[in-house]
Amino acid sequence: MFTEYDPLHDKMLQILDCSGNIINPKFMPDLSLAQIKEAYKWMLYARIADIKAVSYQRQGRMYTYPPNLGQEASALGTAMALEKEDWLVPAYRELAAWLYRGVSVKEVYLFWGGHEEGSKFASAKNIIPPCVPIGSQTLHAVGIAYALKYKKQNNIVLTYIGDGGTSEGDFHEAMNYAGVWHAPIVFVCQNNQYAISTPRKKQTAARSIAIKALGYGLKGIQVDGNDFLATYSAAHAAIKEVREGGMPILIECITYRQGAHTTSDDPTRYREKEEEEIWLERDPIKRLRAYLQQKQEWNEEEDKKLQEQYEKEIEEQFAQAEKQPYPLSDIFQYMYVETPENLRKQQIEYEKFLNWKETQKWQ
Amino acid sequence: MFTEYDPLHDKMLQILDCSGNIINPKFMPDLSLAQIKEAYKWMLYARIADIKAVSYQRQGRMYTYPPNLGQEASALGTAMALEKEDWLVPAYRELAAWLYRGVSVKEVYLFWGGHEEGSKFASAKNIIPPCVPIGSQTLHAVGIAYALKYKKQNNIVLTYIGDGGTSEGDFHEAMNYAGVWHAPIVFVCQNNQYAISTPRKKQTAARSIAIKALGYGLKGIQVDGNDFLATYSAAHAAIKEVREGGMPILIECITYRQGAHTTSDDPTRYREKEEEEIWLERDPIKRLRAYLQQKQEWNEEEDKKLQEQYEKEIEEQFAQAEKQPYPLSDIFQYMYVETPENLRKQQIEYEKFLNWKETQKWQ
Amino acid sequence: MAVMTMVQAINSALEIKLKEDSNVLCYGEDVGVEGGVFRVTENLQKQFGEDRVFDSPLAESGIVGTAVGMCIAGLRPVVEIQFCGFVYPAFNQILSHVARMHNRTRGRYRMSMVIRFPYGGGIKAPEHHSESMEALYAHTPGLKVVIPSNPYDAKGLLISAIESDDPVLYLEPKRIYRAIKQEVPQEKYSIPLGQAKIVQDGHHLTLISYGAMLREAQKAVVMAKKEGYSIELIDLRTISPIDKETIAQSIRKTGRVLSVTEGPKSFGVGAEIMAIANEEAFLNLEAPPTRLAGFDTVPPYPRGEGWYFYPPERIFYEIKKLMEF
Amino acid sequence: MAVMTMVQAINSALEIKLKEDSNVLCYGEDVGVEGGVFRVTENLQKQFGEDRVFDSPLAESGIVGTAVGMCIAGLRPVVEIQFCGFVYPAFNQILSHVARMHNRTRGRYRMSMVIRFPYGGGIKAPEHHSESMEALYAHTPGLKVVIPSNPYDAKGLLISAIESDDPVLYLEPKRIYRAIKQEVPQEKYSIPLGQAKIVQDGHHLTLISYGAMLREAQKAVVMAKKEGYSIELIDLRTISPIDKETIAQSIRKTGRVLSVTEGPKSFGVGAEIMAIANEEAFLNLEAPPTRLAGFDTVPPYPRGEGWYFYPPERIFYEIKKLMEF
Ligand SMILES: Cc1ncc(C[n+]2csc(CCOP(=O)(O)OP(=O)(O)O)c2C)c(N)n1
Ligand SMILES: Cc1ncc(C[n+]2csc(CCOP(=O)(O)OP(=O)(O)O)c2C)c(N)n1
Ligand SMILES: [Mg+2]
Ligand SMILES: [Mg+2]
Repeated sequence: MFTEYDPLHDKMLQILDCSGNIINPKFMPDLSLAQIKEAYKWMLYARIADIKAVSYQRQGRMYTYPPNLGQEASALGTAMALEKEDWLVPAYRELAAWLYRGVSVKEVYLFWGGHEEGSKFASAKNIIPPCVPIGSQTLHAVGIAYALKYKKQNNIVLTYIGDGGTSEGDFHEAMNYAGVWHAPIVFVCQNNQYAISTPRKKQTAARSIAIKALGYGLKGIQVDGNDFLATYSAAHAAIKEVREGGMPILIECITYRQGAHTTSDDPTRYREKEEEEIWLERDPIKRLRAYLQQKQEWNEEEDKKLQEQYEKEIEEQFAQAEKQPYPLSDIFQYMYVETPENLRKQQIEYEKFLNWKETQKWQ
Repeated sequence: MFTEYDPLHDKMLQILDCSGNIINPKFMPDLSLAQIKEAYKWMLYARIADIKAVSYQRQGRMYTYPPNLGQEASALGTAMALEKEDWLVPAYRELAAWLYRGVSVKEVYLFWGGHEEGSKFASAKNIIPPCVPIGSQTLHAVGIAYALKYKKQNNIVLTYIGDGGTSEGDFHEAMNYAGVWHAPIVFVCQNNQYAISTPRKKQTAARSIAIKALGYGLKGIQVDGNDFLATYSAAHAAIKEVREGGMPILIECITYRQGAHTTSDDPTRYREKEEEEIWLERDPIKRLRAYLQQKQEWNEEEDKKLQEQYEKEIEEQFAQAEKQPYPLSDIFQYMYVETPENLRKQQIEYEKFLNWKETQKWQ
Repeated sequence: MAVMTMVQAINSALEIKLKEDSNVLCYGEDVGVEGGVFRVTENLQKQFGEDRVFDSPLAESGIVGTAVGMCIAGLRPVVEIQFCGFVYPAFNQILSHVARMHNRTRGRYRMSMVIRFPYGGGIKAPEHHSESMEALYAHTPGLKVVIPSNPYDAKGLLISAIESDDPVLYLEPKRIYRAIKQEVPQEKYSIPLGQAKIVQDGHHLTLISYGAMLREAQKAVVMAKKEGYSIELIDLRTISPIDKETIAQSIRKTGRVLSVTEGPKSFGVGAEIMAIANEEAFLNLEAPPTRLAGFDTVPPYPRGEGWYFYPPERIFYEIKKLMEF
Repeated sequence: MAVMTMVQAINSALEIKLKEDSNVLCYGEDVGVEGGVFRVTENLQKQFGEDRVFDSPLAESGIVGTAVGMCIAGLRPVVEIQFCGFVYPAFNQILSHVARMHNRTRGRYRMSMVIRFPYGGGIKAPEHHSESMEALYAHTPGLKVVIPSNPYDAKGLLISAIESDDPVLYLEPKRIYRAIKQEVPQEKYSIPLGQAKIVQDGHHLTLISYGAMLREAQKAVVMAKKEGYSIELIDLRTISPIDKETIAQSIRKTGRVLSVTEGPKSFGVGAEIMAIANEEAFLNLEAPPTRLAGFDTVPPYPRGEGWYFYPPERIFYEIKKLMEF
């Protein structure tokens, strides 16, 4: 696969077309229909959680939120190819991947709902929190990969970055360290065409993101990020190769953020309606549903029922997230493993003030 | 040239062999014998200044100094291809280039002799000082290139970096900005095989430095950095192409630091004598001298005479550098264009102390 | 005159300087078509073209490092870093070059740039979007650090910053980007850097603040007045070089000083103000110079903000303690 | 016991921890075969192998960023940054992740790393090799900042730093890397972080210093003694969290405090010490708390060093002024 799709050939791996037909059976992944259906369900679950997040934000019940709409296959396909003990190192727009790895919707809502409890990701294993400073997470991923190799664990790390993120120095250093250390790691770039308002063309003059792998002695591949079968297939091959001792691999998923950058963003300022419509055609969920329907594995009614069930589940998770308390002590107690005296005193002083404030009459 | 020596072909441009024969006339630069002799003289001049710097340091009359020995062709050949109004942005090991561009040996000695007056580079035009934080100068170079383009000046920028420097995030950002901005710039990497003790192999898993250009939509080329004709030829072609509106180009000069990293370094700790000897064979000055001697353009006697002349000149420059005063006010007056009151007071306070100290009897 | 928010006032300063001086350029992430995520550069690209107002790739060291080069070549870049928490990738360029190039070259090259960024909390933004780390820059020799507290000053200070031949870090208190509207002249005017402003005279206590906290301090002044305390309120405006003279004179008069800042307490701006009080007005002190600052913690995620950004009552409480000392 | 320089003492601490705990790794530029440019990691690669002690590519953000990942995976990296002036490319990783990961994950991931680097001037090194910017790190919540002043402390503090589950920036005063030799036990011992040390009792004035300046302070103490002044000398050892209690107690006793530090004066460590004096011992003060620090300039190139790094006489001069206040 990595020879045929060498970035120098400027080819993109695609397996499923926009109507749900298999057009490239050679690279069809070894997944049962049941597994594909499972994948479809995860994507649907993530999408509903995503749409609900936006609507909660609109209601003023959550804070700034970055929609994932349209990127479900790119996130899920890559993450599904991992084994349980492998590690996942997120950027921040891979909701489907996190959920698949065991993060709860409650935690996701806590995170974007402004609570650190939501970046603990306590319910999932071998994952680290979303990373706000763009690109910096890729180095953490390489460090984890080094540790796995050092401890002779046969596991790998998968890390995500956006197209914009590839411009940061940290991405370069991470790719380079990964190469020199021959670290067991797969980089996934979700190239969703924009970094906020900045189009991919203004981000780099390279003909692709995938070709950047060559500068570090790594392999690269471009895949259709809206095609679950392609993202899974490429990730599966990459992970296998890396696990068996191959050099790190960079997967560029060509995808599109159908929504705004975040709930504070207005994409009409910087992109055309026509472009958005083209990408709606390529919607990953629609495509996989079409495939399943063709295979008689799925129908509208099941879909509707499942959606309703998911909505209910997610609403419950939101209710829990909304209830999460945030005591004053939360601010202090995790700054250090051993809280220094100075910090403890600052809390006490503040509590003293709060008590005093209680006793006052303010008009 | 850039097609034939596309980094994907893993070929290195070489014109002059180690015995002074032209082995690749196709890319022989359009230089008269007089010009080549001129180049030889500059290299010789730089070498003598370099050797003297080391010896002054050994005498305790200069501070830490990074020898250039063996890298003269790589520095000079690239710089000679510039036009007067073009800009040169140094790393710190391109002595021959600086001198050629008009920096005086006195300034060089002031710089490494621990005096800021030596990083003013006052006697040269369109050059900036050596840059100690590795890699960071490449961004300055791109900024200057943008400015030249913005002002519609038909000039270009040439900047240097070491093999080690290519690992820094700033190098990546500079290459990427250069590509996106389509800036008139040529990057020269002096790959001298080591970053202090760290060999090129541990610096990056890429098969060459030149291939890194591909990650940014740039062109790259590998040249024999100990072959003046090759470095000049490649730089000349690159500068011409860039000046005419081509994308930026990365030139990797394969060379070798014959001396220590700096006068504080001991290379026997990390490299083999045999390796050093191989590279002595490839010495750039020896090679160019052999070429000129074959052409009957140079002889031992002339060489000796010139060396003596240069030695004298350089000694005089050193004497001047050694005499340069460093008043207390030097520390304060350049921190800001307009020195703030606070800083002025700190100087006055210190002077007060010095006066007091004068009046005391210390045993 | 026109009524402007701080965003509009900053935009107006940029527009004036872009119009007046072709060496002025504005760039940074999303400053072009988008007009910046806070719309501070709105319409500027349309007006001045893509070569003068443009998006950079997503790389902050790149933004500042290229600006160093532009200054060397004689331009006056005004670059934007999208948020306070994203300056750090550019820290090496700022500290090693922006702050030092002029000294290193003995005056040959001037770092006539402005690095603008929204700072501070209180808008329920995600992690890394709410910090006030101005002390880091203030401690770095070679930089000037400016923080306006209202639209009028924002415009006048930014014009001075752009015209300064020294590099200026211009921190914009995003919490009051749109919270205050003020009469601001449409034409050009400037406010000198390095000069604090006495917002209100008083004789019992000197209250020193800047940026978004100034408004909170103002509220506390009102509370204090009701108790009969006459507070002298100083808006620092330039954090570095700090206006020792104005601070010292006021403390010599009042004998009491309280600073009100947002960033972490230890090794912060408040300590510097206490140091000045000791150095310049020790014999006049009637109570310990005091600092009110953020906790020595990271600003919490939005749900914890209510704890972190102290209310004017907290300032009043400290004033009272000092007055009763 | 053996007689050791600070370089040897640090090397000994590293060796002990590498031997004792297979989770400890050392890496950074040239720390492997070369043993570091100051030979601090000499022989460690030979002893512990290339997967535990190794060269990194030349990229500081990479060094620290990968260490973050290693901590997450349960290792305890001790990384070296080659010089104080080259930490800044890693500033984003340090401030945004090293200092915050534990808080962000509510304790799930511990940043049990040490970032070591030689700092300070006085060895006639080139630009960017001589700075003392510890205040930057001290102002960053979530970090611990440690600076030893002698071989014995260097070893004991480094062992504690490596064993600390919190991230520690361990700054090595390169000026005294080899200038002091001391009896140092070959076996393991540790000195708790966060505790200043009273080097010498006294009752007239509290003199506070650390790192290489401590030696200069000691000389000044001797000068002062000749004039009849009894100076209490405190070695801070941990800059952050700063040992308020020891400082405060001493000032309450002496009524006078002078800090002696190397980095830029404004917004520096000296100001914090003055702040503590005001907060904790105001009523005991008999003279203004005072700071002696570097100028608010870049450390000059070697030929200017003589002006920048003030001599013990300067300390004595300030002591005298305070005693005569
Ligand atoms: C270091 C840093 N700089 C700037 C930002 C502000 N910012 C947040 S998201 C974003 C764009 C990211 O684009 P991309 O990497 O393509 O990811 P996408 O949002 O498209 O998923 C920017 C500039 C940041 N978070 N971190
Ligand atoms: C940012 C930074 N990190 C580390 C150093 C210390 N240092 C000085 S030179 C050097 C090696 C540079 O190697 P290379 O780029 O190959 O250039 P060369 O010395 O071989 O010319 C290092 C690590 C530095 N100057 N700047
Ligand atoms: Mg994107
Ligand atoms: Mg090298």
